[in-house]
Amino acid sequence: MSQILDAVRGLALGERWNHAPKVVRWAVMLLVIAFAFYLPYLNILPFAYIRTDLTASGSDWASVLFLIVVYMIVAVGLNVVIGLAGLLDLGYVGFYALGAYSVAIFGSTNSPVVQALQSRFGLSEDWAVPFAVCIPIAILVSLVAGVILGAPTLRLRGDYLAIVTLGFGEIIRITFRNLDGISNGAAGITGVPVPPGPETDGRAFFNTIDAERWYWLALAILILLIFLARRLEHSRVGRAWLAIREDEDAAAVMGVAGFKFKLWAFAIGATLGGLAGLLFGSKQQYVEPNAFMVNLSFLFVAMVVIGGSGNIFGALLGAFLLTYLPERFREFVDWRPFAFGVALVAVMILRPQGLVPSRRRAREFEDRRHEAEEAAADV
Amino acid sequence: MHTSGEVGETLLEVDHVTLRFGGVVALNDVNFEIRRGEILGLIGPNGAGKTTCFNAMTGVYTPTEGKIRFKGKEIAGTKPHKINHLGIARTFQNIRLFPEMSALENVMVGCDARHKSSVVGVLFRTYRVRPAEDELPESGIRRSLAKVFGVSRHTLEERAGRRRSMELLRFVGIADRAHELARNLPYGYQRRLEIARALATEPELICLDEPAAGFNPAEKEDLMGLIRRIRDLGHTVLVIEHDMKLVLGVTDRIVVLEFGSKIAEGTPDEVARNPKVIAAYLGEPDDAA
Amino acid sequence: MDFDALISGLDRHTLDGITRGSIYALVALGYTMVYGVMKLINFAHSEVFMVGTWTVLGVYTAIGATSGSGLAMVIGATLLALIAAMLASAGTALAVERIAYRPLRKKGAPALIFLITGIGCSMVLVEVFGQVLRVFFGRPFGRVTVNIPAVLETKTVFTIPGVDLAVSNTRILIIVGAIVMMLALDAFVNRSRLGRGVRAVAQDPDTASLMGVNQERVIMLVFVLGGAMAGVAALLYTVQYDITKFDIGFIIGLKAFTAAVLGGIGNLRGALVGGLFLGIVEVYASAVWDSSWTNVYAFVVLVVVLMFRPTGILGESLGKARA
Amino acid sequence: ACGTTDTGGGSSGGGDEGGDCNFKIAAMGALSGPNASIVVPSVDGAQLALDQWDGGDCTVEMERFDTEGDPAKATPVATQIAGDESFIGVIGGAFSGETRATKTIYQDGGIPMISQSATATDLTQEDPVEVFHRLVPYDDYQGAAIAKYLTDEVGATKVFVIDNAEAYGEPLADRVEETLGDAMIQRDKTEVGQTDFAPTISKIESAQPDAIMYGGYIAEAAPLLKQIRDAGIDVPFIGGDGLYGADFGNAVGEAGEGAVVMCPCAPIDESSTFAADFEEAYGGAPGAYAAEGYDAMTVFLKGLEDGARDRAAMQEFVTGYTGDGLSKSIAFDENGDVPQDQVSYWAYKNTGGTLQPEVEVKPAE
Amino acid sequence: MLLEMKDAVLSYGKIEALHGISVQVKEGEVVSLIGANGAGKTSTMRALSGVRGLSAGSVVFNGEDVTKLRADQRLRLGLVLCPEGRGIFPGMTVTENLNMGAYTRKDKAAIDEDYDRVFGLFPRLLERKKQVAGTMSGGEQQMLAIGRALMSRPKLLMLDEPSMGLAPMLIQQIFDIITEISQQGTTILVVEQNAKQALSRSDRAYVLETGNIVKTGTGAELLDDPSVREAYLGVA
Ligand SMILES: Nc1ncnc2c1ncn2[C@@H]1O[C@H](COP(=O)(O)OP(=O)(O)OP(=O)(O)O)[C@@H](O)[C@H]1O
Ligand SMILES: Nc1ncnc2c1ncn2[C@@H]1O[C@H](COP(=O)(O)OP(=O)(O)OP(=O)(O)O)[C@@H](O)[C@H]1O
Ligand SMILES: CC(C)C[C@H](N)C(=O)O
Ligand SMILES: [Mg+2]
Ligand SMILES: [Mg+2]
Repeated sequence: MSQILDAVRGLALGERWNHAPKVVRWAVMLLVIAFAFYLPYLNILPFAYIRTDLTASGSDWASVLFLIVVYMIVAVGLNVVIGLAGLLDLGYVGFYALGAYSVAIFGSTNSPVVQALQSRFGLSEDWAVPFAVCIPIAILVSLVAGVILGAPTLRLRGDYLAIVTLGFGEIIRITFRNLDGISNGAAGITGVPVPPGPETDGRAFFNTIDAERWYWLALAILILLIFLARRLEHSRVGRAWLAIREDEDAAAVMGVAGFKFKLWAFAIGATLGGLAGLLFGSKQQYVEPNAFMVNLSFLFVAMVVIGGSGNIFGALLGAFLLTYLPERFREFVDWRPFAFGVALVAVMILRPQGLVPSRRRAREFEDRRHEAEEAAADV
Repeated sequence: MHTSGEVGETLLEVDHVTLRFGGVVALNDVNFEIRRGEILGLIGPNGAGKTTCFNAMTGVYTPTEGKIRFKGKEIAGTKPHKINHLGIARTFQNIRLFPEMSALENVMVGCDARHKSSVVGVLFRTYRVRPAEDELPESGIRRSLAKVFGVSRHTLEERAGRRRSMELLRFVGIADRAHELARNLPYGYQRRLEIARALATEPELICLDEPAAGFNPAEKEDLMGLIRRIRDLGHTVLVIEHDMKLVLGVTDRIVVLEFGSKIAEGTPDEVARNPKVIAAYLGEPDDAA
Repeated sequence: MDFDALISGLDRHTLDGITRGSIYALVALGYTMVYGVMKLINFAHSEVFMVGTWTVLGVYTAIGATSGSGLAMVIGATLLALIAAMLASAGTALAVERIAYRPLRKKGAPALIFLITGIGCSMVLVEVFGQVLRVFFGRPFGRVTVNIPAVLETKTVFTIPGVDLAVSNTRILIIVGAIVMMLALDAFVNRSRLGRGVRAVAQDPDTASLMGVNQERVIMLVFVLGGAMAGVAALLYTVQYDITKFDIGFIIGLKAFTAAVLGGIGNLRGALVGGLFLGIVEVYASAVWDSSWTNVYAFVVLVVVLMFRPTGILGESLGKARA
Repeated sequence: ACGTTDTGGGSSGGGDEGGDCNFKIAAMGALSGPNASIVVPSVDGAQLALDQWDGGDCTVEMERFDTEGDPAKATPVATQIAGDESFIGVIGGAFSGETRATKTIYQDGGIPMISQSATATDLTQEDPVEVFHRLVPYDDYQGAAIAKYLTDEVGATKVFVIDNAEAYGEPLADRVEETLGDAMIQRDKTEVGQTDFAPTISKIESAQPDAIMYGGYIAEAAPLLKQIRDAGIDVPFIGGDGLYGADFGNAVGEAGEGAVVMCPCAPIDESSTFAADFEEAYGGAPGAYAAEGYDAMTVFLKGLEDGARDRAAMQEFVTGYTGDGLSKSIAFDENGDVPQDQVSYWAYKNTGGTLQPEVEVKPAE
Repeated sequence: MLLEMKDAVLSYGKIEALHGISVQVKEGEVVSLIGANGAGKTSTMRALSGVRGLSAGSVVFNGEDVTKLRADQRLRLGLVLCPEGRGIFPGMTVTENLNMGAYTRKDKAAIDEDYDRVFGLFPRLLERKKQVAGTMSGGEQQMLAIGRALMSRPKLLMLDEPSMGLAPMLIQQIFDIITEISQQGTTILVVEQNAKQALSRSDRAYVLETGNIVKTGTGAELLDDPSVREAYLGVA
């Protein structure tokens, strides 16, 4: 693994990329994006072997691609929180759940809240909050949750945040599970609305069968988000996060409003998490509390870290691998979690900087590694 | 410098400040002022309360009693970053840079303190400004676009910050290692980088906590020059230092603390001759090497 | 909501809470020690505990101890199980350190990476008992709850007069055992020379080595001690609940870590206070409402406490933040 | 050197009109993960039915799809199955949650499903889809049966009802509560993964019930029951089909002696060779819902025999099917449920670590 | 020869800080190391104490090759460093910090004697016995660090800028202490910016420039050396 990656690095792709003319960069980028949109139809051997539906008992390729992109959105959001601002958030699944549940609770005719509204205001049985309105609701709910969680806890020192956020994730899940009158409890909510679109042969445009349409939708959103996230990273805001990560007190004395920027990181992360949850719940057309267990938070963190925290493309790669591989190797059924654990340990030990670390992190790491190695040279 | 007042007027006033940590009285009814445009020295034996005084002035600690006024405005209890925005910057006795950022980035963080781009502004580049002629892009199309739609404030600030940061690095004399990580710089460079970073926030008052610690006499000589140039730029300077040659050589006035109390104040000459100061701090005169 | 039930059974609930909290506290020690020294949340610690419970089962099976064995057998089997569990847990902790953390330390990896290898190790250990061993040895391994013989049968030893509260032998063992172990550990860390070394490494590893402290040894010691405490917890746990399961560590680990933070992470006495406090709060709240909100009670209490005391009830101690 | 692969997705598959008979049947459920042991036997049962079938000119394969019981993982699987025309039927989902999440996908794909074990009431009673059928009664009935057992067989008048707050246990306990009416004295909730039930135990102690009912799974039932017995509470303990399986006896040990598990599954008919065949094929006694799995497969196979050659035909066949199965005589009502009178509820008593049929219970109504 | 470092090369990542330097200290000597910022003085001390490994070269202490030994192992041999920037344990009290200095020692009575000696040298520490070290002023911490190093009863005491951050009177005192412990039989290697003081009290000295030793001689020789005077004594 590491040899291959080193070999790839030997090609100095990053260097070449940076020195390539702008036209070339744009062209390559457009090609990559075009290829990403083409992926669901990828059917040329040997590349087709990456498809997940090729083996018996495999799962639908486009659906898997969709899930990958949803998790990529999660990774982009969590990367802002962990990678850039350096806040360890172990409860990210909470925002994801809030996004999914918001659209379910307000948009599904089966939701207790919608039903209560129907009877309260004498609305028809088919009435529910339109999907287009659910989007801002979901975004607002997760953003507000981010602020509510962040405001009291961001003043805590680093690792305390980890456990408090972890608790937040659990509280969200348990609350949705137990509050039957709002979230329909453990049974969950069916009939989550989908984005409107022209009907084709009796089916909604975004239906359960044509998963590639969902994938394209999510992919388009992802690309937009990456663009925005990169703007943040290379700005005053990104620098402030970095400074806070390094030495919060010194940053404050240099005029960086630590709390404000941390809260922003949290709110932005929460919003992206909610957005991803919204897409997930809508495609699934069903949400239930068990889909939002703590383990998912760990998985999210692993995505960001394995890819190389601080680097959007690392986070994307991490999200891809950790979602894709278990799906691709379904035939190993019960051995997958074991293999997953072994892989986490092995990859991190071989490449502690992550698979594609940000240039900054790679540099930091190189220095520290030399130091550590020299310090240990005598043992 | 956002506002500049009259040279010689009172800039900062430490008004009968007392600060206790449990039983330790770190500052005991300390009272002095800093005048605009001067270089004020703060000296005293170890543990006299000099750094604590800085901490109280920059919002790290809140005085137990007494007031601190900056440009006539009470600042005790204000958050550190707000105090920085008001115009006070500092360096640390134990260097505290952002070790994993390059020297240039460290200074840019300082510059950002005066920038206004908001998170939303950065994301959507909503705030447009009409750039000056020399800030327009070179190439044709972009130039005309910029003329019509303006340029986002973020872009302009980013460019200006970078330019100014490089200037500051040059000013303190470490521009040659601008792109190196702060943690890898030699001690002397780190000290100077801290000064550059503090200057970047455009402070009216800059406080230096033992800037010459670990410098040899030749380097101290350089530093004296730097401190004078900082003042000449229009900043007011407060400096804590144990090196008497430097203190006596560069300051206009000196305040002396001992056991948390002010024991003397005056011009370098006066202070150096003050028997109390000699007894408490300087020891026999020829020691100030 | 049933506050009457809480009030009327307060004595009983308190005893229940202390019992639950004692286990949390013992496991919390492992988190707190490792955190104190390495600033690292050892995610695999919950599985260190889990391995201990399986070891108890193994010992009982090997020597054929069952419920209803004679007194000599009960004492012998329990002691043997205790020692074996301490060794196994300590060994597991040490193995985790060697495999997942030491290589990273040598490479100077950032803290987050340790978190991920810890999670990875935890998954591997869970799967070893849930899958790997099952494939090779069949039952009792696998993803099912396993019965552990109640070698030490629960019997009421005395009844507290007045409140009429029956106290059983197992509870006495748990509470006394936990407190004794904690005190011993606390004395060791605060009084002994090696303990001082532990605290020195916690605060400044480089300088500690300049004082003659062998950093690697200290780190190993910390894992071994934390592991052994988890082993003790494992025995006490099986004595009380008579079961184990491949993923039994997860919830206890989560709570123990919460307890460690609640008490003040890095602080040994904090682990005791945090554990007992958490156990009691959970039981009280479950008595008033019900257990389906247990985690919510735990985390709400955590947040509330941290709002007023940002470094936990007793504050940090092993590796106090630089002033 | 570039070929293309045929990954299904539309036109392919063996469903040519009246022509060759090449089909696949999907079985979807938690084949890995902690709950696999209550799903795998039923899928094995289905496989056994297929193995024993003489298909004539038909070749049928069963493909197993692992969902880990997780709705999120089940959707890509369902989309895959629905999109691949060579699948003509689905056995599953095994759990209610994944079934809820996927049944609209199958509905859109027009592919009939027969679930061997998903018992949630809403699957057929609240928003039924045409393609869904199941061989088990829904929880309302099971709850009623448990309540009836408690009142009629145990003679309990003060029942303490506990559930695990999850999608399976909670509604079941709700229904028990409803049917018991005044015969229930107190209700409590626990949580999945919990092992210390002290608060619940003290509630039981002060309530002094004459029977305890638990809606949930084995993992929590075992420690709960042990702690109940440790506390010296000797009243009868009864659970639903979530406890049905050999693992219950193993996990609870001696404390489980005499505990009762209710299941909408009749003991395997002594006269059939199923138990022996199953044992021979899979090296163990038929576990949870093995007979139902067998029956589900049998229905599909009968459909092929009958000449159903595409999903629509198969759907039509299944909906109209009547016939005797291993577990019960099978027919589906308009919602896809087996008629109530066909279902038999049995109380199994845990004796010496195994579940022995005790008595059949007919719920009221 | 008590300590001998030969052709030592030390690097931080790609930066080579020492390009093969050799330093010798004889039993009973006071040797000082002077040089500009970033010359490699601290790096030399780190290499000698074992906090950092060498990429080439060797260190021999008291006849034993210690190149491959860790810092804690070297300390047990009597090679003790009082690090630059003090490195006190911020969460421990003054007493506990001093205790750490005696970490490897078992001679209880002698340890108590050394307490008294340290408190005698720095009465401020006695006053603040119970204060948590992290809250002390910079100079107080420096006193503590030196006191703690003395608690190890070193054969060779290495001091990295002991006068940094100290008030003039204390600087004087520190140098007096150095002279005193040297007379009591401890060998001393000291890095100092305060070159005049250091040189006048040293038997021998080395001048470091960008990772190389450019000059060596007795303290008095170097004090008179015009280039040294200009560069390090600030006397033109
Ligand atoms: N947080 C604190 N808690 C307790 N005592 C403190 C704290 N901070 C400072 N002190 C004490 O207050 C006194 C003044 O400390 P301060 O750091 O201001 O001294 P200083 O004048 O800067 O000395 P130096 O020249 O040695 O740096 C010292 O005795 C110190 O121990
Ligand atoms: N941790 C480190 N990582 C990378 N480079 C370092 C590190 N420490 C020191 N250096 C580099 O090694 C060189 C020598 O540094 P060293 O600290 O030994 O100098 P010094 O003589 O002690 O200086 P000073 O008088 O400032 O203490 C410098 O160029 C410095 O940048
Ligand atoms: C296998 C069974 C326990 C499944 C359960 N009846 C459910 O509906 O989820
Ligand atoms: Mg100071
Ligand atoms: Mg140095």
